[in-house]
Amino acid sequence: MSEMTFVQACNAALRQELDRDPNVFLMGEDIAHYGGMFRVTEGLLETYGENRVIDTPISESGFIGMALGAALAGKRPVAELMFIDFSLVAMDQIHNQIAKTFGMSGGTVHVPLTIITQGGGYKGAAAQHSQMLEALFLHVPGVKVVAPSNPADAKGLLASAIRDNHPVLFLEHKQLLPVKGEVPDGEHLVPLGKANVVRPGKDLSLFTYSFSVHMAMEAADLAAKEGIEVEVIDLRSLDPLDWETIEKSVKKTHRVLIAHEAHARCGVGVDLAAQIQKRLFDELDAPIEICAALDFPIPFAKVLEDEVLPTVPKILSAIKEAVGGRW
Amino acid sequence: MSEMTFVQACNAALRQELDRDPNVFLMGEDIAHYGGMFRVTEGLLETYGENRVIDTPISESGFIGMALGAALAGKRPVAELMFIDFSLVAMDQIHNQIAKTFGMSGGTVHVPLTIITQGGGYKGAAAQHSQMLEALFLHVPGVKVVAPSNPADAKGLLASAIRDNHPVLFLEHKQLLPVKGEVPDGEHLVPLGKANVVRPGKDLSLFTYSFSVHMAMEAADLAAKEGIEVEVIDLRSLDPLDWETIEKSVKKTHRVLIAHEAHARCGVGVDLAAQIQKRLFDELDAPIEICAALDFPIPFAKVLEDEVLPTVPKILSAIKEAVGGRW
Amino acid sequence: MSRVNGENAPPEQPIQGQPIQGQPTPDQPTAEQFFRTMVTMEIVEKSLTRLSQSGDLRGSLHLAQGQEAVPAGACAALNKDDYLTATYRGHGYVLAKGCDLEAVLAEVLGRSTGLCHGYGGKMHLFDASHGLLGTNGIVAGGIGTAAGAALAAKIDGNGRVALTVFGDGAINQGHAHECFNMAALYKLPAIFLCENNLYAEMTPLDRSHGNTNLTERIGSYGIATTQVDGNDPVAVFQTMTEAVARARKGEGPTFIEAHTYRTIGHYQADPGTAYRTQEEIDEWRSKNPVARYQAMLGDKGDAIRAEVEEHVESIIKKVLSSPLPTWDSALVGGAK
Amino acid sequence: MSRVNGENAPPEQPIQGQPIQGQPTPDQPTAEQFFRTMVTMEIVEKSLTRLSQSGDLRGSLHLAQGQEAVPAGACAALNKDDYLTATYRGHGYVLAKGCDLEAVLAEVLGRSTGLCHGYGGKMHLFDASHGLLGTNGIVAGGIGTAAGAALAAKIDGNGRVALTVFGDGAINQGHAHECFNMAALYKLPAIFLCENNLYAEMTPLDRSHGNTNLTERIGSYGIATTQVDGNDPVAVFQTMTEAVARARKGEGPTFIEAHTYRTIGHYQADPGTAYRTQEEIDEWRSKNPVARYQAMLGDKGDAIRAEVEEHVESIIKKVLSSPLPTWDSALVGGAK
Ligand SMILES: Cc1ncc(C[n+]2csc(CCOP(=O)(O)OP(=O)(O)O)c2C)c(N)n1
Ligand SMILES: Cc1ncc(C[n+]2csc(CCOP(=O)(O)OP(=O)(O)O)c2C)c(N)n1
Ligand SMILES: [Mg+2]
Ligand SMILES: [Mg+2]
Repeated sequence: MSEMTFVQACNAALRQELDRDPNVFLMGEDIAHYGGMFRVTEGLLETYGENRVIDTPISESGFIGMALGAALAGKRPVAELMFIDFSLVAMDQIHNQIAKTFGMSGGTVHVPLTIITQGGGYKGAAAQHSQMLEALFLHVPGVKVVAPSNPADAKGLLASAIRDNHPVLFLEHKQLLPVKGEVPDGEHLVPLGKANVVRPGKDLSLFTYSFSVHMAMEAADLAAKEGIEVEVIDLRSLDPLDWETIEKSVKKTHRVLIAHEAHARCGVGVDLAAQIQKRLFDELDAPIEICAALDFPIPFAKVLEDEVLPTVPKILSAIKEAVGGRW
Repeated sequence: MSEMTFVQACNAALRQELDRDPNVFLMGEDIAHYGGMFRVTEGLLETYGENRVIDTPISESGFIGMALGAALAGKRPVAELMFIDFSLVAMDQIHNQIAKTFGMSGGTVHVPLTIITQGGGYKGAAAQHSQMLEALFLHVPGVKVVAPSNPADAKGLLASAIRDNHPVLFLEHKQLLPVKGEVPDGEHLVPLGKANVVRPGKDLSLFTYSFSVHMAMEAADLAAKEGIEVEVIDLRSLDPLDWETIEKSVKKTHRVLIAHEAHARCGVGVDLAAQIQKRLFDELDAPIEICAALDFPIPFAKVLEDEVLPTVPKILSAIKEAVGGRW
Repeated sequence: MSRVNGENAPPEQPIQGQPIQGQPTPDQPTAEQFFRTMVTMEIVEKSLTRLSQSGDLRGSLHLAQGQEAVPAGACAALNKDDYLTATYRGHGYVLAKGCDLEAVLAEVLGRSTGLCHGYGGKMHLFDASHGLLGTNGIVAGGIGTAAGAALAAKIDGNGRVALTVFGDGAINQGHAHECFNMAALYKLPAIFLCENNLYAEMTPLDRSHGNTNLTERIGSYGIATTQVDGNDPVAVFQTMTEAVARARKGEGPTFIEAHTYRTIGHYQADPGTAYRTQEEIDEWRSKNPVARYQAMLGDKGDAIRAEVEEHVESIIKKVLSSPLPTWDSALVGGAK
Repeated sequence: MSRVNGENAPPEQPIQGQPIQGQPTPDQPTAEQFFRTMVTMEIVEKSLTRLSQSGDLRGSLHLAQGQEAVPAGACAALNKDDYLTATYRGHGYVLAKGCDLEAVLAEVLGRSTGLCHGYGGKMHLFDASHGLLGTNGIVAGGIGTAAGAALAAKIDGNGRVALTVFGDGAINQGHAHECFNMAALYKLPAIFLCENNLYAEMTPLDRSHGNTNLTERIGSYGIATTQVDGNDPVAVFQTMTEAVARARKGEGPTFIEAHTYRTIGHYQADPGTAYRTQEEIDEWRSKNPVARYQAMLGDKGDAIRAEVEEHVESIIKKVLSSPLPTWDSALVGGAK
């Protein structure tokens, strides 16, 4: 175990996989000579050279498309999108090409490709640099999605993403990048599709992921002071989902809250809620609550951003709403 | 009233609005000289001239972006995307620019812009020409979405969309284009945000929209033969939603099925289901069912396409599932 | 030897990269080769039209009649393990690249024996064993894929090249430009082959391009460019051969503008006459490369056509009696 | 008269379109005008840097120090009702276009009195009353908006023009190319102003462009092109004036490449030295247009700077004590 930041953990995963498989290579804006806008690729050019760590022009549609071609030609490209907001200029390549190739080819062609990106708010980055767009990637099938909340999971999930034979979106959060944690030394893998019970509790299952895990934990601590024992589950992987863990928790608590930072409509919260009520209808003692961003572009000023995005107090209210009344 | 096809009804709405407001103009691929790939704009160039009916290059990101600029400069552009699948090459302009301008400007700038497009499957158009992507437009806030199921609604909703001061996505379905129906002559408007109870029933509320309305009606007829009275509600408008009509129906039937053609995860079905269980938890006698496309790219061959997309038999099964058991 | 896989060309044997003595008037064997490739495309397309009319074939059908010389000439300059991406109109490329005719037709007709087991369909043909990384339903959508395959080839230093073909209209998709620039920047072994058939759907060049000189536009990226008579397979082959050599030597990408014309409509439901004059169509019909080669070859040409017709017909019969696809739920979620 | 709205320039009065006798060595009033505009930008940016460091200003801050001559010269050639879109680095344009300094600073500092009531922030400034159709966080993201405003102007025949400014890096976004082509095709009254400051973030031109001659690349669209010393406001003004005249006469778009340099980093956290030599930075510092004009103007220059400093300082004080925004739930769902 070593203590390192989320960024350093990602860097360690990239080194681990670059060392392991000569077909792994990286591409993205300012990732090589500069070492990455968020330092995720720091020092990698020096170790692995220009053929494996490639600076690209500001051409997301182009280089994401090229990552697909390289994957089909036998490589394992890892492409960095500096902000997930910029995935929108590459959406045809992601949704129509990368996500569909395996299915369209009738399973004859695999696309081992990883997109690393970061999203999220609370930094005054405003409407075009604060989004969490994972739901878009879930709606159009064909790209797996992981969104770790801590350095150890970041290392383990990024490595698993790179080894997967299908496209994976690896979603960092800008608030998590400097967060430190203990990370296993040497080879470390966290399988895709495994959630993590980060706080056991009996009164409510709170499903969350990415930076929201930290807010959820804070809110759970506050709730505990009022006698509410919240079970906080870090989903880590949004596609595939860990239904075993989800069901086990709901069967224990009979109440559900989903907290995430993305917008509410057609988001991960409603997705999970609808599936849970279908699978576990009789287990539910109260409506499933969702604490998500308001459906409004994320504003710049802090007071306004806090109106739109989830906050600890909002999650706490949602906890109380979810455990109050009915059973 | 006159009988006309869905396409002719759209054409009538465009004429109505082009006549009414000199700021309305159209742009898109092959819409002027050729009259539109699906004939929606047939004859409009001849009547309104090259300044108001504009052929564009195959540059969706460019011309959708230009529609935004024209809207900000006082026009009311109507831009046609030949297939909704192609919205993905213009997604930055739609999600990051068009959808956000009103919100980012603090409500100081309006974007009166309509995107006309068509989607949907069942025609062997395969993975890149069969999608229903309305959920993507719902998840990123700022664009209203309507998806009519018949010619009269098409005329009325398209006209309302053009008159709205916010961006609206007007979603046709390729199976509906040739469908005929009675359409009011003269000015005809259907307000955004009003659902339509197209078949009253007491046993189950079946919410649906676009072409799926027709499959739902067929399934409801079959269910009626087995004594199940399904209330079919054509949502027509997905953003805004008509909560009054939705709640009224659920309070009557206590059982809910949502049927749509788009993929399930983070789709309109889960969105509605999650909101309904939250608002009307105590009214529900059984889990909310969703009949949607499997989360897999839409295959080409009919037998495979029918595995992935909803069909009348699948909707009928879902009806039975929704009314069977528990209360 | 046939340039299209069939009974005369066992699939095991790469049919690309054979030396062809290209010249304005090709020698007999060369002419026969190209004719065989081109007439196969023509016959396949005519059969597909018939199958579309009879309802045996689903969905839209984008044919390339009149343009056969481009794929015939272009793919002849490639090896089996070189990469290719093409468009909805790319059936000819797929065949000329050596993909199995039966597997291609089975995919187009939605059979389990198809290249993609009926999942992909006409617009989405994949065949990794022949370097075919996809035909595409999105205009310009496969250009990045080819550029990426070229990048992989460059990284691995394996001498492969990637060909991507697209139309004049695709030049107006931003994605194409991002790829042109990166190909030039990285000196990729990529060949950008633009079939300029004067129309994008129903819109002529001068109503969609500020500058209709496409070669000039793409040349501005610092890419080698060349124009060629797209109705002359030998000329296309020669041009491609130079581009391939340049790519293999590490000298970077080439943009080739092939001037050609589809003598039929944009797709099966378009007669192609509403937006083009009959004179124009007739003029280009007179330049039809398949007919020209058949005439050049005389009796031999007629014999080849008859032979290919019979061959294609027999394959189609076989395909129509082969099983429908089966749903494989293990594919969902990428479980495989 | 000030080219930047402030106490000397009542917001009611359009400050663009004033005849300026441009010449290599400008006359005294012209020099004073440009200096005032440029020094305002410099002082505003330095204040913002300070406010960023103190924590009063949230988020990333993309400054344009060294590049002041481009917006100063460019916007002087526009009328108030001409359109403008710019980038995250576009504060200078917004000011030079005549937007109210207090409202701009209030937006940047997230106050209810801001142009967008604190909703937009630094990167998203809108001011319809000055034709400002948005600064943008997406590279090349505002080019279509400007082209569309130009289309509207052309349809309405109102003689307005649209200016859009972007960097050298934006040339690699496909969206830009789609717009260049359509502007040429429709002969739009659009002006594409590229600030070539040699770097896109930390990546130099020759590591991201196959052909670093950007003017050549865009000229291939059939757009009038011109290059200009972006550190000379008079030269920029003259070039822009010609482009504006061309646009108003219906002769179509112009691409202007302004050569300039940001003497600071890409954003507040970047010292700008890791990827550029000190010599290069120093050389360009010596060409700083603000310093050059101040020296040219002697005492008068010092006086103007002092005056502007005081003015900006007073506005910032006022802004910092103005109310925080209030959440307006009626905006949700576009209810308004
Ligand atoms: C992004 C996108 N926009 C629009 C279309 C619809 N479409 C299909 S083919 C075509 C014309 C393409 O013209 P061109 O590139 O010249 O190729 P050609 O069909 O002439 O071979 C269009 C507009 C599409 N498939 N993809
Ligand atoms: C689509 C997109 N990709 C990447 C970024 C991140 N980014 C912000 S500024 C910038 C560099 C832009 O360079 P240039 O166009 O030369 O303008 P400059 O910043 O030099 O003024 C990049 C890559 C972005 N904002 N948008
Ligand atoms: Mg064409
Ligand atoms: Mg730059």
